[in-house]
Amino acid sequence: MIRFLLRRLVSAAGIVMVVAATVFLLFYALPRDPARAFCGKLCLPENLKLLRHEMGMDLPIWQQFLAWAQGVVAGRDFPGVGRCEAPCFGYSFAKGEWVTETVLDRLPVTVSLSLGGAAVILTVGIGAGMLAAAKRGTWIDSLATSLSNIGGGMQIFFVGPLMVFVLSDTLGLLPRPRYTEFGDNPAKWFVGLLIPWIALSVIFYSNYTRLTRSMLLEQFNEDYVRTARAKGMSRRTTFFRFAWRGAMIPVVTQFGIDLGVLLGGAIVTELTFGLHGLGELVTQAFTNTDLPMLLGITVLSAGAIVLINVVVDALYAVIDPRVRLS
Amino acid sequence: MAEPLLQLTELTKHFPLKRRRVVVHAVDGISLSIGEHESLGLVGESGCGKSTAGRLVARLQEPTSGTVSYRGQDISHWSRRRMRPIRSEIQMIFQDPYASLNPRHTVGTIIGGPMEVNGLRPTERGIKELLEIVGLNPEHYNRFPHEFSGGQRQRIGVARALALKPRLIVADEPVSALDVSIQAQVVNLLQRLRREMGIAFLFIAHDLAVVRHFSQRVAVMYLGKIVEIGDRDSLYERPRHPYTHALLSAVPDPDPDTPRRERIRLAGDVPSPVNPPSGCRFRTRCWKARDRCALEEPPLVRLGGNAEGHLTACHFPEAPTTHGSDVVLDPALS
Amino acid sequence: MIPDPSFLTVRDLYVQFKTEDGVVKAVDGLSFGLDRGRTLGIVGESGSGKSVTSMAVMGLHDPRYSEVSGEVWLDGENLLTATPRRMEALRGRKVAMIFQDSLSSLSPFHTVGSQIGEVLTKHTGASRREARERAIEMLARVGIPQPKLRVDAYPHEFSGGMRQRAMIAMALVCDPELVIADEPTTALDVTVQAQILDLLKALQEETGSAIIMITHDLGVIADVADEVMVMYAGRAIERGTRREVLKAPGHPYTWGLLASMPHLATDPDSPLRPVRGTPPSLLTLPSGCPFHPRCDYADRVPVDLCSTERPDLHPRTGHSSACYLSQTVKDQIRG
Amino acid sequence: MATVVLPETAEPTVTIGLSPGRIAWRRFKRNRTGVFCFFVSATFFIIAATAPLISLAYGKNAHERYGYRLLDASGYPPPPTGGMSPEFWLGIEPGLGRDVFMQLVFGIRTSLAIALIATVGLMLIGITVGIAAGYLGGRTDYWAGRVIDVLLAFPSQLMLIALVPVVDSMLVGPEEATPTWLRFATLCIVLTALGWAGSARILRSQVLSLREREFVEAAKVSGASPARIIFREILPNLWSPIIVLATWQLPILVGVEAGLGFLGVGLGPDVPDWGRMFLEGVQYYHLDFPYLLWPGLAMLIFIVCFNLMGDAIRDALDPKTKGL
Repeated sequence: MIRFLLRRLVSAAGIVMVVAATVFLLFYALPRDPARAFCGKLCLPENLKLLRHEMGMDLPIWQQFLAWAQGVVAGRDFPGVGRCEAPCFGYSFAKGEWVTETVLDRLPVTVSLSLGGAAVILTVGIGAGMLAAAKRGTWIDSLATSLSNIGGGMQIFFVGPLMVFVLSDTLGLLPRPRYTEFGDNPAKWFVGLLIPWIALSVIFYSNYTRLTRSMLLEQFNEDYVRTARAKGMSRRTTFFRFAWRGAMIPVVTQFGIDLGVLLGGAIVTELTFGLHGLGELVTQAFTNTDLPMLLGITVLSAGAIVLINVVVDALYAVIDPRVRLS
Repeated sequence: MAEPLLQLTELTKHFPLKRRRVVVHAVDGISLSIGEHESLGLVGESGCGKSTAGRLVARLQEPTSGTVSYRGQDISHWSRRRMRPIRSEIQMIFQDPYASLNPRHTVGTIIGGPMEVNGLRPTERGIKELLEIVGLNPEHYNRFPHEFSGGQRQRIGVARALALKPRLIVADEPVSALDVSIQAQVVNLLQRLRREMGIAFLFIAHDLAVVRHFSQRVAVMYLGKIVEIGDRDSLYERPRHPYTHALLSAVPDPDPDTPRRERIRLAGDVPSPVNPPSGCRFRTRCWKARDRCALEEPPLVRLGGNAEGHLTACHFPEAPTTHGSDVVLDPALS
Repeated sequence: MIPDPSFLTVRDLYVQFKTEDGVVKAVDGLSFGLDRGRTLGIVGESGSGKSVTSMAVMGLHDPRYSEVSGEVWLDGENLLTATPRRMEALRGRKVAMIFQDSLSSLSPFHTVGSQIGEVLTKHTGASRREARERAIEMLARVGIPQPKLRVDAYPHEFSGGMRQRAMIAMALVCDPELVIADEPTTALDVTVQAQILDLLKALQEETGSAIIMITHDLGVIADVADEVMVMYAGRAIERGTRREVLKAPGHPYTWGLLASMPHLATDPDSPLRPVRGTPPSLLTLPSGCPFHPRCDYADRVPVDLCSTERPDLHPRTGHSSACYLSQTVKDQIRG
Repeated sequence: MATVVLPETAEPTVTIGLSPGRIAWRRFKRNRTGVFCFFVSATFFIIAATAPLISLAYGKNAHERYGYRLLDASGYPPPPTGGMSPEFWLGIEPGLGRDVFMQLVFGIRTSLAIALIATVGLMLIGITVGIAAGYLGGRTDYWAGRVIDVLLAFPSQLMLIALVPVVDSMLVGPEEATPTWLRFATLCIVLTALGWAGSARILRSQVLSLREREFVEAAKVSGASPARIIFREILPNLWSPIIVLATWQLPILVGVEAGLGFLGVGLGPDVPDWGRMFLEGVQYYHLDFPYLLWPGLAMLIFIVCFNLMGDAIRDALDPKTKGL
């Protein structure tokens, strides 16, 4: 297990580095020059040159990348700005802030949004799926299935405003989405994020309902579930002790994918609800041609996605003893 | 003696297992020959390497070492191009009548495929003739495999093998997936083809009774090795290897009155081919095993009292009869 | 209605499945009985309804997709009308089942020991510890070496033969009075098959339970069965003791099965004599005797009886075959 | 007498001579939800294809500012219907005063075109890579696998936004203005480039299992070339997963394309686009909810119906899933 995790972590780090390098290259393929943008409209050539040097842009690309990578691992000095300790993702000239600090500052918003959303998605999705499977063929099943079909057709930029319009503007049941630090006021934190969470779960839960339902029904046809029935196990026992575990494997896979999407793709969600998280930050970084910020967030998201994959693989082994981690 | 049609010499196939630095000894140095028009049965329990041997002969796999000679030429490492002139002469019938036919092709396309590949123009008439030969309705030419039962599908597989007029057919468990009554139909069909068309067979099976019906010579495999080979009557009536005895005694017999020949109940299963036992590979389940069996590998030789061509690999062979033994090694039964 | 005195009585059992192509009559009016300590062999080819029968006795058919009617009396109790709760109490305790494919029939997520032990916990309220002790004991009894280690292994770590032994241990842990073994040796090599059959016989001698042995292999029947029932297209076409059915079979289909099976005593150079044709589809059974399209002797029966009237087994026990051929004609044919 | 094998007498009862594909089609036709949804989805595509004709019949186009006189001082149409009238069926756009119905019709046209082209593109790459990796195995498989891993690790929304200007600049010089058709091409390319990995991975595993099937071995024994095996034996068996994957991908891409428009990297303000309607709708919805509602409902109906049709196709192709 430990060897497996180590090996997977090494390869995960490799993938993240490749992602970082790709973003780096892509950025230099961009038709925009960050130094010129930062320098302003009336930019003197010598100022531009100086700025380029300060930003480290006069070096060959691979050296710039190495310097960046070195910063992540060992920290790095920025002439005229100061020392940046590891893990250093660089200095945002556009914002005049340390990337690491800014990202850490915004991180709680995105994490609250994603993890809270994920919790709602899992509860609602798996719950509805199990209910539908247990009551197969009844109106409960039809309702859960139809709702999940409708959810599958929703987009966050439609559901979000719709819910705000209905739940806050028209009915006044919930306040408009707004982020409050959890430490400051947990209740406010919770209420403020409730609409985004529900909206996210409307988008994503349908996958889980369908998956849980169809996997459970498939499990009911498995020979070993039949054996359990032949041993005198009740329907309830077979459901929770036997069918459930087999059904969870694809659900875990799907959750791994979706959690990555939630964490790395909060852009649209945050824009929809006007939350100031990483998604908003990355769009700003993009318009400002702010490479360090962009890189920092990309690497963080890619890292999260890859780590989640490792965890998912390890979970397989916990769920199913046939999966060997070697 | 005339040159055999097929000659395997010290044929070996090892499969490396991924990640762990070990190999599966699927086939470990087998030598045998098949003459023209002859049917050789290859029997053994699952995992003994008999299917791999068949696939090596059909050139679906490259041997690790050793040679496959067909009509005196060593074809074991020939490329697809070089094989072309003789490709049509060695054909194969597969075990699973469901997996061995492409579900998206009609019967006509399936049977005509090999002809096309070998530059023969498949004609509707020719294919219909083949269908008739294998006992199918020629009007079913345009149907798809899913419209046929298991036995009928297996006949389509036979027709496909016949399409190229082969001289040797490797039949890999051709009847083991079929129902009893259908099984006999297909065995009879193959028997007729062998007689009428003079095709030689490498007949792979785990059912000793079927092999006895179909093959003139029989080889018994255990863990990648041939432990006994001989003419049918000699092998079935006067087996010498304890494993052959055990296999024969386990064959079910529907006649409740058959005098009990012998009763041998081996303990456990075949050991893993990843790490086969030293010396004689059967020693771990053998009731006659002694120290020597672990140290020395018994050679495959003709023992005193055996007919010509009847070879046995055993240090302590059994008496040449199938009567008398009553060995029980299974702890749960004693 | 008073059930027959025998321990298990199945009367007029029908099992039908609704499919998109129509209604499949998987079991079509089946009656048989079995006494304690005896073994009934049910033999038939795939699709003959033998497995469906065993599932019906166990009450394992999903009522949403199937319709089961008739009577299954076990020890004076009609299983088809028993409540689900009652059936749960009976399954595993009084009636147990051994399945064919041991790899898919054992849960891959639980250790062998816990799967054996939970039967005990469920039916006797034994503690975890007792259940484990008993599981080890059972594993030893079915001949699994090092049972104390193996009890914590998962099914995929066992070989096919060992898994089948573990399955037998699981079925027998509560000393059931009726054991249904559905093709328990089909996936196994002959040497292992012989081990398993011997083991089942030995265990039956110890416990005195009744066994229904379902198989397609007449050799297995000859080895273990006391009584035999031959099934074809969802019906019993012949019934009798092992000796009667195998030595003096009365139905052309049984003749065909025996003649198509090669064995070591027959002349290897004489061709096998298979039944011609293929089994009928259960969606559209032939009229009359379902076997008549494949039967070589239907023309020996007067006035097209075979293709119009369905022959039945003689309702009472004893050797009987569902065939219109008279005994004299049969003797003539069998020579 | 029964020494030779007699011809089969019992006929199989299945309808004769139908290929697996035609049987699946029959099964699909029996699924009423599936057929209904097929017609709904088809309607969307017909609307998309005939948008100029609809415009002609309706008498308005997507560019003209018809309704500015109907807007109030801050640019909103009269609530609560957003200016719906027999003249403007779905109301008028806040701010610019264009006709919403025409915006929607032409928006569907652009979005579906992009999604369709991208689906075809990513399926083509997915099929090629999947077959190459699965059939050739070895090194090809290893490197294809690594590329897929990396691609799936990219935060997709972010990469989509980042890639659009890069591809733009690769197609035209940095200082030139980007023409609409070019941005259209860019969107197709980007969606394809980032989307093929998933399909390739699934098809690869399909090819891996097909490769081991005995009918492929039978072809090998007859001496068939790898090309023949791929095209004659394997590819015909891949059509089912390919169709299933494509019907699964298309609605996702419609959503993603709309998301791009929503993020402002769409086709620009002059071209009607589903996604940009959302972008504007989200800005105005407090005062003009219908403007957000129409594209939202249209997309909801399209995606739900397309998905249900996809489910029906899946059931028709694989009857084992019946009743799930």
